[in-house]
Amino acid sequence: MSRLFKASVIENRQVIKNHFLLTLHPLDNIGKPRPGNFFMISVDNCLDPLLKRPFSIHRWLGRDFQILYRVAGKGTSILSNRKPGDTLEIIGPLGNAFPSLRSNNKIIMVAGGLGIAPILGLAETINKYRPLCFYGARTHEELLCIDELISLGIEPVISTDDGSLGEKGNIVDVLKKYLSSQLPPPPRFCLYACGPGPMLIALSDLAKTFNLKGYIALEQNMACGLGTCLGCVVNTTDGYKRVCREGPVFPINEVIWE
Amino acid sequence: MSRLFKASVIENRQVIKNHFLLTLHPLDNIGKPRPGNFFMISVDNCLDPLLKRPFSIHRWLGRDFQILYRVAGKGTSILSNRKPGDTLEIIGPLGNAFPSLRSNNKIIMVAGGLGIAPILGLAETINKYRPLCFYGARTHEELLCIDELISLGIEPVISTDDGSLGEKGNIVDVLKKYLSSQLPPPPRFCLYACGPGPMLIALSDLAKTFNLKGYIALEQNMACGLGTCLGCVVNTTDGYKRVCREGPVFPINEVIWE
Amino acid sequence: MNLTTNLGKLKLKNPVMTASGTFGYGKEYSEFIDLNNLGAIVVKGISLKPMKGNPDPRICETPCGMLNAIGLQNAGLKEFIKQQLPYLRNFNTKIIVNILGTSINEYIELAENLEAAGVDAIELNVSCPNVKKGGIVFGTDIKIFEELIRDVRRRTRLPLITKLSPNTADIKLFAKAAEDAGSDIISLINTITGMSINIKTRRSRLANITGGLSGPAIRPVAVRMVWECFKTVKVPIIGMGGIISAEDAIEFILAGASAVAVGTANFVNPIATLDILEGIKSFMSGNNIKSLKELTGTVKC
Amino acid sequence: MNLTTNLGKLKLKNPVMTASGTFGYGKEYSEFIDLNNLGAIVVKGISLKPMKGNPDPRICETPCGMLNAIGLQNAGLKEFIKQQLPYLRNFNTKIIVNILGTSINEYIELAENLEAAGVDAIELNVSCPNVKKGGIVFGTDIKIFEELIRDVRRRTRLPLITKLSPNTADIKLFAKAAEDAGSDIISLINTITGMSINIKTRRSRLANITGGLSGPAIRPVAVRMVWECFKTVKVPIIGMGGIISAEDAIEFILAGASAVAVGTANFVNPIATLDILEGIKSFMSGNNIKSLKELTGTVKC
Ligand SMILES: Cc1cc2nc3c(=O)[nH]c(=O)nc-3n(C[C@H](O)[C@H](O)[C@H](O)COP(=O)(O)OP(=O)(O)OC[C@H]3O[C@@H](n4cnc5c(N)ncnc54)[C@H](O)[C@@H]3O)c2cc1C
Ligand SMILES: Cc1cc2nc3c(=O)[nH]c(=O)nc-3n(C[C@H](O)[C@H](O)[C@H](O)COP(=O)(O)OP(=O)(O)OC[C@H]3O[C@@H](n4cnc5c(N)ncnc54)[C@H](O)[C@@H]3O)c2cc1C
Ligand SMILES: Cc1cc2nc3c(=O)[nH]c(=O)nc-3n(C[C@H](O)[C@H](O)[C@H](O)COP(=O)(O)O)c2cc1C
Ligand SMILES: Cc1cc2nc3c(=O)[nH]c(=O)nc-3n(C[C@H](O)[C@H](O)[C@H](O)COP(=O)(O)O)c2cc1C
Ligand code: FES
Ligand code: FES
Repeated sequence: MSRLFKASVIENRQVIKNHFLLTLHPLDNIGKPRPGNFFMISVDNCLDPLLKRPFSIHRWLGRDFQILYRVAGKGTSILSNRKPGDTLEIIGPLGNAFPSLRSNNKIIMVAGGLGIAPILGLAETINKYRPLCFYGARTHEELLCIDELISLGIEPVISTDDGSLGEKGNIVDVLKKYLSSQLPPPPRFCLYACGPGPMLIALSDLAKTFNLKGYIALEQNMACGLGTCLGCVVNTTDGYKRVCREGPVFPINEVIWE
Repeated sequence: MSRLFKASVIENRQVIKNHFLLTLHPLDNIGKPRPGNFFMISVDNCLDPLLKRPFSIHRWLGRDFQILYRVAGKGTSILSNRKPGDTLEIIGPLGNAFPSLRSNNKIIMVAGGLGIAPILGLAETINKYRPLCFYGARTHEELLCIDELISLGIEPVISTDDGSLGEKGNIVDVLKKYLSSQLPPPPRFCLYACGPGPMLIALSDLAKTFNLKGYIALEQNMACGLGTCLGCVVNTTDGYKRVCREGPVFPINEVIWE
Repeated sequence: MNLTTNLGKLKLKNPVMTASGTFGYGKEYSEFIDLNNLGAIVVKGISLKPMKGNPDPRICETPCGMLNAIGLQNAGLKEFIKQQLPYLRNFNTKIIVNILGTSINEYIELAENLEAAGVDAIELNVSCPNVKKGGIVFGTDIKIFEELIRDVRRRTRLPLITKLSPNTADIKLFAKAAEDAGSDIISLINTITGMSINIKTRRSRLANITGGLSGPAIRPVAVRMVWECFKTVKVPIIGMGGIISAEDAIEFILAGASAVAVGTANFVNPIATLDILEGIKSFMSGNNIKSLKELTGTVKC
Repeated sequence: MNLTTNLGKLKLKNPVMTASGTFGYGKEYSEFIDLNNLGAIVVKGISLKPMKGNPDPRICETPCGMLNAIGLQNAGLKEFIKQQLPYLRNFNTKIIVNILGTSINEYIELAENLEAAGVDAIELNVSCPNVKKGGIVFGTDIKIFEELIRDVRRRTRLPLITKLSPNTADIKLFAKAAEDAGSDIISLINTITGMSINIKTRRSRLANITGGLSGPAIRPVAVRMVWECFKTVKVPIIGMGGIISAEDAIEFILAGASAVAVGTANFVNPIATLDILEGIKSFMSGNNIKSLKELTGTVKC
């Protein structure tokens, strides 16, 4: 079992515009990834792009696993052209994971946009605890995995920026309304979140306001993914921490937003 | 009609180890290439490899055309992975061509190794003049296009370095023997040759010895293929000349070998 | 949208020009693009006498870049004025001539003759690393560098561009010296000296042993230098070094360039210049930018 | 085949080492490779006091390369000796410590303490371009540079490596100065200062604005500088800058390196060092080379 392995592409399916679901078959034995973990993937063998790219584990299928990704630039664009049978070099699983549930906690999962990628995998492991799920996207087409959530017994509360499905507006505001309706909110509520920076910042404020605990999965440019380059840090109350090593999941109140 | 065009890969077939026959379908109208002309081909869209790579026209199929190439390094290795349906950006046809036959000439085609690539295309246009063909390779497996030559009515004289087919030894020595047997060689003999450097040098000496005219297709590292970078020069009796512009075909007695 | 680009008294219809030595004298590219659409054509370096250049091989590819040691091959001033300039004059674009000499007097003679011949501007190549007798000494010794610019300045009214070498510890010093000596414009960067060895033959891949590195590989170095110079001098800057796309060009503009020159990209894609111009236009309209002046040097720091 | 590599009094079992800052303190890579097989491990730069480093983002990718502005984050000398060194001592490989200070005395104190702690050699980082208070002044002012080396030399018997910056007009001068001042070995190149701008946000991609360029993009520059230094000094050279494969490593050796360091490649491929070592071995056996000494600096010119 090695964290440096090759995997062959089983499927690389466009789910909506610019978004792809990649199913990989590791050619070696790999460790079972936990929700929040990520993989560093070589999208090509040439020197440009040079570095591997980080992607969260989306779903673990026993031996195969899935990545849900968006075409953001050069690397992901090349990745989207990979075909079944192609072989990719990968490092992982890497990083920490969403912490296991304490018995008395009620988890509120919050996903913004593609933040659903790790959140679905999380949902699969904790659905027995009947977590709540708040999930926002720009428009109803970009709401992915709704069926999967429902089949896990999780009925997500939904919002879209354009109001095309669920409430109109951003998901943190919807969550805020919910929490306000619960006043005083049970202190056993705990947020597990992933999404774009502005969402996470708003969520931090919310957590502060309602005095909630929570964990958020962060992103940062990465070179090694192993903790050696010190390139992927974020500022925390405890100094700079490496997203690839101490993260990507951080206690929400520890992250210092500039 | 433009010399900058895209073409889709029809077939990219390995003919022997490391050697591929690429059939391309231009997506725009292109000029009909003449034997000796070459194309600058982008093997990929990324920045590494950066420059297009030069390849001789092998066969012109009316609208589609073929390139016969060897995996020599990074670029050709990537090219060998291109699949039917892939689109390549190409410039060409470029460069000069083997000159048209003067009526009283008897052409001796000489090919060394992959030098057969342009020579076969040449054979297709001049076979009616019943040229002679001397063709050498390292071993019998690397003798390509023999059937094609024969079907053009040209029975090549063959040599291999290892003696596995035809005479053992290099093709220039074989040609020398032939010319010696013709002494004095008819001055209307004219060499049309392509092959590795050492072969062309030996052939130059031979041409001098027997006072033969001849034309050789040269290779040189290229950046633009258009005559602007001045990167592809070879030294001639008339100063530095651009292989991409004044060449790739040069009178054999004009080239100065260092 | 106003694409007009004023580099002091040199007025371009748009900010996209060609980099010297990568566009020949324009003719070869007229097959692919309408030269009228270029902001300016900067031609291959011209010397007083013809130069035959370096032996071959002269170029090789490196990761995301290439090395060249052309050795300033050119047909010389007279031939340029007789053969190339008349053709270039058919187009409604500025013609800038890159010049190089082995003495200050040669530069002056070149400038005077080119002014008489009616070119639009002169670019002093003081930074070519390939020819021992070429401009390199002017590019690395700051005193001679200043003297050269000052002397040429006195003898021509043409807009004077000084092209800076990146092979220096502090390019700001040269930018400042060029400005002080009367250069109207600075352009940067020229190539970075490099070397590549074929391990099979155990020889350099270039007959000249070393050559100049160009292409996307050097872009971060070039952008940094443009930004440093922008903070140092007031004269307008022509930015270049690894520009392949409109995004790259805009990077240089944000770093402080008023115009950009496209070099190695012309080899990769003969319509690169106009692709880049189109991309700049759509960036401007997409971001509601009326004039590139709004962008030059506005990287937030 | 003899892979032993003598860098003066520093004897390595083979010529492949890690480049400072790209291999942490070894631990993370022990999962992927047997550290016993490395010629040497050069650890991330150590300062007297802990340094917290630069704000994020600290890295970004560029064509065939990357920029970094880590800002020399490290836990400081004491922590290194207590926490990292004991682990590294479990392996049969040389431990070289890259050090940086804001004054000559700091460098001396670092060297003395590390000698007492039993490391195998010291690499003077005088060339990090990222921290204003860091070593940069030592790397660009040749007088202070010489003084630093001379003073550290007097206070330690450890093999002394001086790491040279490429951000200079003439690296030969620094190579010579390092040799004259008593450096046993020189290593080169450190990163080239660069910058990259995100045109959407109009900010530098690095919080520090500029950063150091590394990776294959800079290899031609590094090879050229190794070759220049090889012709200038007699002390052995550790070559680095963009080495990804054994072919690249051999290029540096032909240019004049006695050993090579692998940097950015470790990020791309965590087993890069040993892949390169294997590749060097098969090159040697394929070409009937008994010892790398036969190759160092033998590029035909
Ligand atoms: C721990 C972790 C998990 C991630 N999981 C996923 C996932 O499950 N699905 C997914 O689609 N994406 C995920 N990302 C983001 C993904 O890594 C980037 O989108 C990708 O690296 C962009 O590469 P590119 O070459 O296409 O873009 P580039 O051309 O490199 O850049 C395009 C844009 O993406 C930004 N970008 C580049 N690298 C990163 C990065 N590491 N993080 C954030 N933004 C970046 C750049 O700043 C730029 O704006 C994750 C990132 C991290 C750190
Ligand atoms: C006019 C012309 C016509 C050609 N026709 C053909 C053809 O029909 N079939 C074919 O297989 N090859 C042909 N070549 C050679 C072909 O261009 C090179 O093999 C190819 O560019 C190598 O690219 P690479 O990236 O695979 O190798 P690289 O990694 O760039 O180099 C690998 C090796 O090939 C050598 N090489 C690189 N470029 C050239 C070049 N332009 N010419 C010669 N050697 C080079 C390098 O020096 C090196 O030793 C032709 C070259 C020219 C100039
Ligand atoms: C083949 C070639 C020839 C060049 N010739 C010249 C020249 O004659 N004069 C000059 O000032 N710069 C010359 N340059 C440098 C370019 O003008 C430009 O400064 C450099 O290549 C960086 O830009 P790029 O990365 O876009 O190519 C040449 C560059 C190349 C690649
Ligand atoms: C992320 C990173 C951190 C680095 N940290 C240091 C350092 O602390 N000290 C040092 O001397 N060099 C440091 N370097 C420079 C490398 O040791 C090396 O000189 C340079 O990266 C060129 O080699 P490469 O292209 O193989 O990476 C660092 C490089 C990188 C990429
Ligand atoms: S990516 Fe290198 S330390 Fe995190
Ligand atoms: S390849 Fe540029 S001039 Fe021939």
